[in-house]
Amino acid sequence: MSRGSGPLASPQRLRNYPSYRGGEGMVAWAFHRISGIGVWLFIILHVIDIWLIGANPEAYDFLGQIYSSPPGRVMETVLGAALFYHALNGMRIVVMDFWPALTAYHRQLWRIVWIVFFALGLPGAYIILKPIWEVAG
Amino acid sequence: MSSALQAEAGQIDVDAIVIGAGGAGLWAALELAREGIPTAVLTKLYPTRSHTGAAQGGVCAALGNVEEDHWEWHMFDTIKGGDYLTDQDAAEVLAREAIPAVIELERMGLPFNRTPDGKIDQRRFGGHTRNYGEGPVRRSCYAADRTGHMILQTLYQQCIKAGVKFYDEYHVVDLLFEGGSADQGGRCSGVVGYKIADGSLHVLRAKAVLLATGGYGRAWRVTSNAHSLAGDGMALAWRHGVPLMDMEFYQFHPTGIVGIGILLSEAARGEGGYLLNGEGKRFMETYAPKLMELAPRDMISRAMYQEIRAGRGIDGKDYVYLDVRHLGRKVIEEKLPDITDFARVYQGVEPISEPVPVQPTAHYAMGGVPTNLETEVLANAAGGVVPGLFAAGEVACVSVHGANRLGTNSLVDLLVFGKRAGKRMAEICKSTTAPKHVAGAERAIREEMLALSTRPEGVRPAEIRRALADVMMENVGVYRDETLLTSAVKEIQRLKGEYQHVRVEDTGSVFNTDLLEARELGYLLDVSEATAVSALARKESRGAHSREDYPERDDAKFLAHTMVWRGADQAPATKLDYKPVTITKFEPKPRVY
Amino acid sequence: MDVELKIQRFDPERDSAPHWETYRVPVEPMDRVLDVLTRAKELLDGSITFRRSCAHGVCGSDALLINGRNRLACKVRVEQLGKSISVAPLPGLPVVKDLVVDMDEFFGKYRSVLPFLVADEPEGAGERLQSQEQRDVYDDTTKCILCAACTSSCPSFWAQPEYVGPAAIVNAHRFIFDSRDQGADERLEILSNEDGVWRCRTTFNCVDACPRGINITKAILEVSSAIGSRG
Amino acid sequence: MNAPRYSRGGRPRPVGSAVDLYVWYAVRLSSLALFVLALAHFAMTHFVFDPADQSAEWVRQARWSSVALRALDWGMLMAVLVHGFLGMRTVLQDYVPSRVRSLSLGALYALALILFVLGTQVVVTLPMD
Ligand SMILES: Cc1cc2nc3c(=O)[nH]c(=O)nc-3n(C[C@H](O)[C@H](O)[C@H](O)COP(=O)(O)OP(=O)(O)OC[C@H]3O[C@@H](n4cnc5c(N)ncnc54)[C@H](O)[C@@H]3O)c2cc1C
Ligand code: HEM
Ligand code: SF4
Ligand code: F3S
Ligand code: FES
Repeated sequence: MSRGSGPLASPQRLRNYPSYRGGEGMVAWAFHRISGIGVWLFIILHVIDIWLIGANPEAYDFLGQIYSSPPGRVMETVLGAALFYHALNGMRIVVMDFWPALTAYHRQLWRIVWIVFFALGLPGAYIILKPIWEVAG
Repeated sequence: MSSALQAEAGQIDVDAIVIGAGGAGLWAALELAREGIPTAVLTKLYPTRSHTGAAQGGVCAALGNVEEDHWEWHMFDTIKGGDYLTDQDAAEVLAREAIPAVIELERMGLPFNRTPDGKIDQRRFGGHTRNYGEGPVRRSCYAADRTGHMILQTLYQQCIKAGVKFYDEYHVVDLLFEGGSADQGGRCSGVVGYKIADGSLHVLRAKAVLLATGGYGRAWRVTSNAHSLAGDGMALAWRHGVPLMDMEFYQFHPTGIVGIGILLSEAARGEGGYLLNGEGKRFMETYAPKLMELAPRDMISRAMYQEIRAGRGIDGKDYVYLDVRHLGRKVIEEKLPDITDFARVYQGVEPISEPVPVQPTAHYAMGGVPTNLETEVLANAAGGVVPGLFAAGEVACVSVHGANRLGTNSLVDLLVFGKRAGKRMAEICKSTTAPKHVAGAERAIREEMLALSTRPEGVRPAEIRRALADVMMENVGVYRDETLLTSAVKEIQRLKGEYQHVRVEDTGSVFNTDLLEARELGYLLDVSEATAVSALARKESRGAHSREDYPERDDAKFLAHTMVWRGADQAPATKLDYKPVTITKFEPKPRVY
Repeated sequence: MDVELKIQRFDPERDSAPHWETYRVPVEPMDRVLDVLTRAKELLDGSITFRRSCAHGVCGSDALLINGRNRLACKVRVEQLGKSISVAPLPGLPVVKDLVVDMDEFFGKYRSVLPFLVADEPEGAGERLQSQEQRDVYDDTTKCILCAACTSSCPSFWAQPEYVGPAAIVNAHRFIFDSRDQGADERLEILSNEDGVWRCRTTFNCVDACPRGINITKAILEVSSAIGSRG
Repeated sequence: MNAPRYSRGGRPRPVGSAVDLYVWYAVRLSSLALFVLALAHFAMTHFVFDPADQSAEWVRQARWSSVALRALDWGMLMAVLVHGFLGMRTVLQDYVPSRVRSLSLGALYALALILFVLGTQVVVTLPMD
């Protein structure tokens, strides 16, 4: 309304977002988004590799070897971590979506996400990575 | 260089102009919209920033929702609270029309707290009594301690619904007159608005102009008032020959946060909070045995000063305690959430477990632009009106508050007289012709503003403002006397002289707050002068005006409203007159609680 | 004591882009950031520009980006921030000058959600009844002072300025859940939209920023489920 | 549609649409399914078995040895397509400028369709012993 003429013709929006010091909620969301996109990228790959079982089994087996190689295992661990965080935090979101009163405890819920993440995730990572040093050893 | 200031002023024609979008201005605008009158609302702040939003405690109306109550009781309390300087016909309007006004607010959607049977809940408030003074009555309708916020929001919402045209962040810098200034019988014909966003001037013409610009607490150092409250409307009218009335009556609220003046609402005492002195005693026992902490504000503020002077402040210092601990966490957090927050944030005090240090803070102007019951501005003590000019809210003096306003009555004032203003303006708009266009109507004010921003060197406005705040605080505070006031008048005159050399650092056009603050300082100097001069002339003690050299009320000489006119050019104000008080039902009596 | 006050300055009549300036300002322990800004303006540079009015957190004028977070300058004390204070205008809103942003767009969004009681039955006589429980349902969202701290802290708004934003939703909530109101359907329809409630990603920046302590995300999700149960 | 009864502050009246409501529910409901299916799947492939042992032959013989097992994996595929792609729709809505919005969404749905075809094809056509 008041814009339009004179010096205010082209107001600038400051895009200093990266320096915003968001709280737990913002970090939780950023991780959720990044992990979601990451897992989504993997799913594209994964559907294609499954398709190879029928179309080109040799290629599939070759890919399987890459997955189970040491770098592949590290990648799978990262994937698992992303999926696991995304899943746990996703449940946090869904729980709040359906019981909005729980938003008052979003920080506590987020802490629970991390407790479960490490409690189950660390042994999981150990199982996936173990063959690396067993093979090496 | 202020190029935008020099550009040709925009011209806008409407029927009615409302200056200010606080409670008074908004209700008037709403009423005008309902009548279909083309109206412009100019406000230097976004409407929701107006100071009405800061009001906490409540709005009184004798609804009788929780216990027996009658508007006559409310009327009596208002008159007695005002130390019999209240015009009784006005008090009657206030008390009667408060009831439909509050009901209408509820119907507009205001979220009042409720009684168990779903009606508007009411609580006690200072000076409001049952059966002509027998004891406190529950009359204040409230929404937690955010009543003013809710009123402001609700009225603004209704204005949006009604499609009211707002000019947000337009600072009105001048009033326009036709046929001479107000004291020469002229008619108010419009305003000059300064668009803050780009520094351009705009001439608005109208048949009716309402001043609803609020108070001027910023004249004092310790105040509950917003930075924006600089007496704009009063000063602008004064400069055009309108008198100011009862300016010596300025209310100090007893419970401000020590040092910074932020208000802790009377609601704290309405809910049962105590005031304690350094000896841990409820000292109000000695001053108002019946109402105790719910006595009127002027009495409590004086009592606090007495205690402090007698060395009974906390640790001998200049404050006392407000204690709400015994009310319990639930009451404190549910009924007083905001002021609890203020104590925590601004004092680092936890009211649930600690008493809160408080001291009186400059709060409310009983005086202002004189009006009749229809909100038409008065030109003289005989009751002649200034055609086209109206005033409502804190800027106006009807006078419903007399020498001391009761808690909550200001919000009632806004509602009742804001509404009346809208109605009356609509009538006037329908029956008069539009003012003529005059080329260059804004020339005088443009010169004035250019002078401010182009002076190569001069005094910083902040220095003058600080000196003014100090002299008002020390000399024109709760207690006054001849010596203090004489030197105050002199000092203000000196500061007005210095103001002639004030210089603004920011020379730009866009959002120049430096320039506007300098102008506001000019307004403050004017209204401070009116205050000090009126106070010096009133040789008695009445309500908020306490002269130590004249400690008694003097009805023989001073049962009258002071009117003061501005001196020509830079000359000091010397012209005063007295307007008789209207007495209908209640003969003046000594005021004891 | 002195603090180092960094202010993001921008004068549209002179500068092509914002820049930072640093001032050393004397402070008292109980000072608020607003006091420090005021002092800098009074003592050091009269052209420093910001909005303010009430000075105690009830008018919503002075929401700013202070040390990386949106808050009211009059509600944060210097001692909570330490010796170095940085102040910038609210992120994502068009800057007019220095710390002043253009609020027209923000208020336009507010107005777009019908923020007023819709109950157009003929003028009734007395007050409407409402139980305290019915009132409690929307109590939280009546507290909003339209300061814009929430909307301008929201990553969804940063990404997409068309987002109606948490403040507007809060004000819609205030009426949707008022037992006296009859305009809920229309408001829900206005908000059931890509740029309405569905753009909230439960980021909670709004809640952290809100000086009135409103649980904004709860309000948004309550509106979402109201849309859901309306079908 | 009714003419607006009140002023809307200059903001064009948004067209209320049910699409975003359904998307919102679809993302949430599919996420509940995925919470079980995807996590179980990951656990199976990494903790019960080891990636090294899961050749194409093994999948055909053990993993997809019954229609029920295949249906379960196909269901998971559906859930992941719904969830992942609607999730990416959200991401695009946030970050893609409105000029190329519909273009990018078109590409996204095309990709989803391709994955649907590929995934369905292998589940249905891989010979069963
Ligand atoms: C902290 C506090 C608590 C209070 N609590 C209570 C209470 O509980 N109960 C009670 O009854 N009263 C209370 N009061 C008093 C009451 O709130 C005020 O007296 C009242 O709100 C004044 O309203 P108003 O409409 O006259 O002006 P305001 O609400 O002050 O509005 C003034 C308007 O004028 C505009 N304006 C000013 N100058 C210009 C200009 N030059 N150009 C354009 N626009 C201009 C402003 O932008 C603003 O919109 C309280 C006051 C304070 C300070
Ligand atoms: C395992 C269980 C999973 C759960 C509980 C879950 C939960 C959720 C939820 C609730 C959202 C909505 C977030 C929002 O709108 O604020 C979401 C978004 C998303 N999910 Fe999942 N998800 C899961 C698995 C997956 C998988 C396997 C993928 C990959 C295909 C995926 C990709 C995404 C993407 C891309 C988004 C959008 C990200 C965003 O909006 O920030 N998710 N998830
Ligand atoms: S919801 Fe809170 S942060 Fe947002 S505008 Fe209202 S008061 Fe400000
Ligand atoms: S920050 Fe934004 S994403 Fe939602 S929770 Fe608040 S509106
Ligand atoms: S100045 Fe009013 S909120 Fe800060």
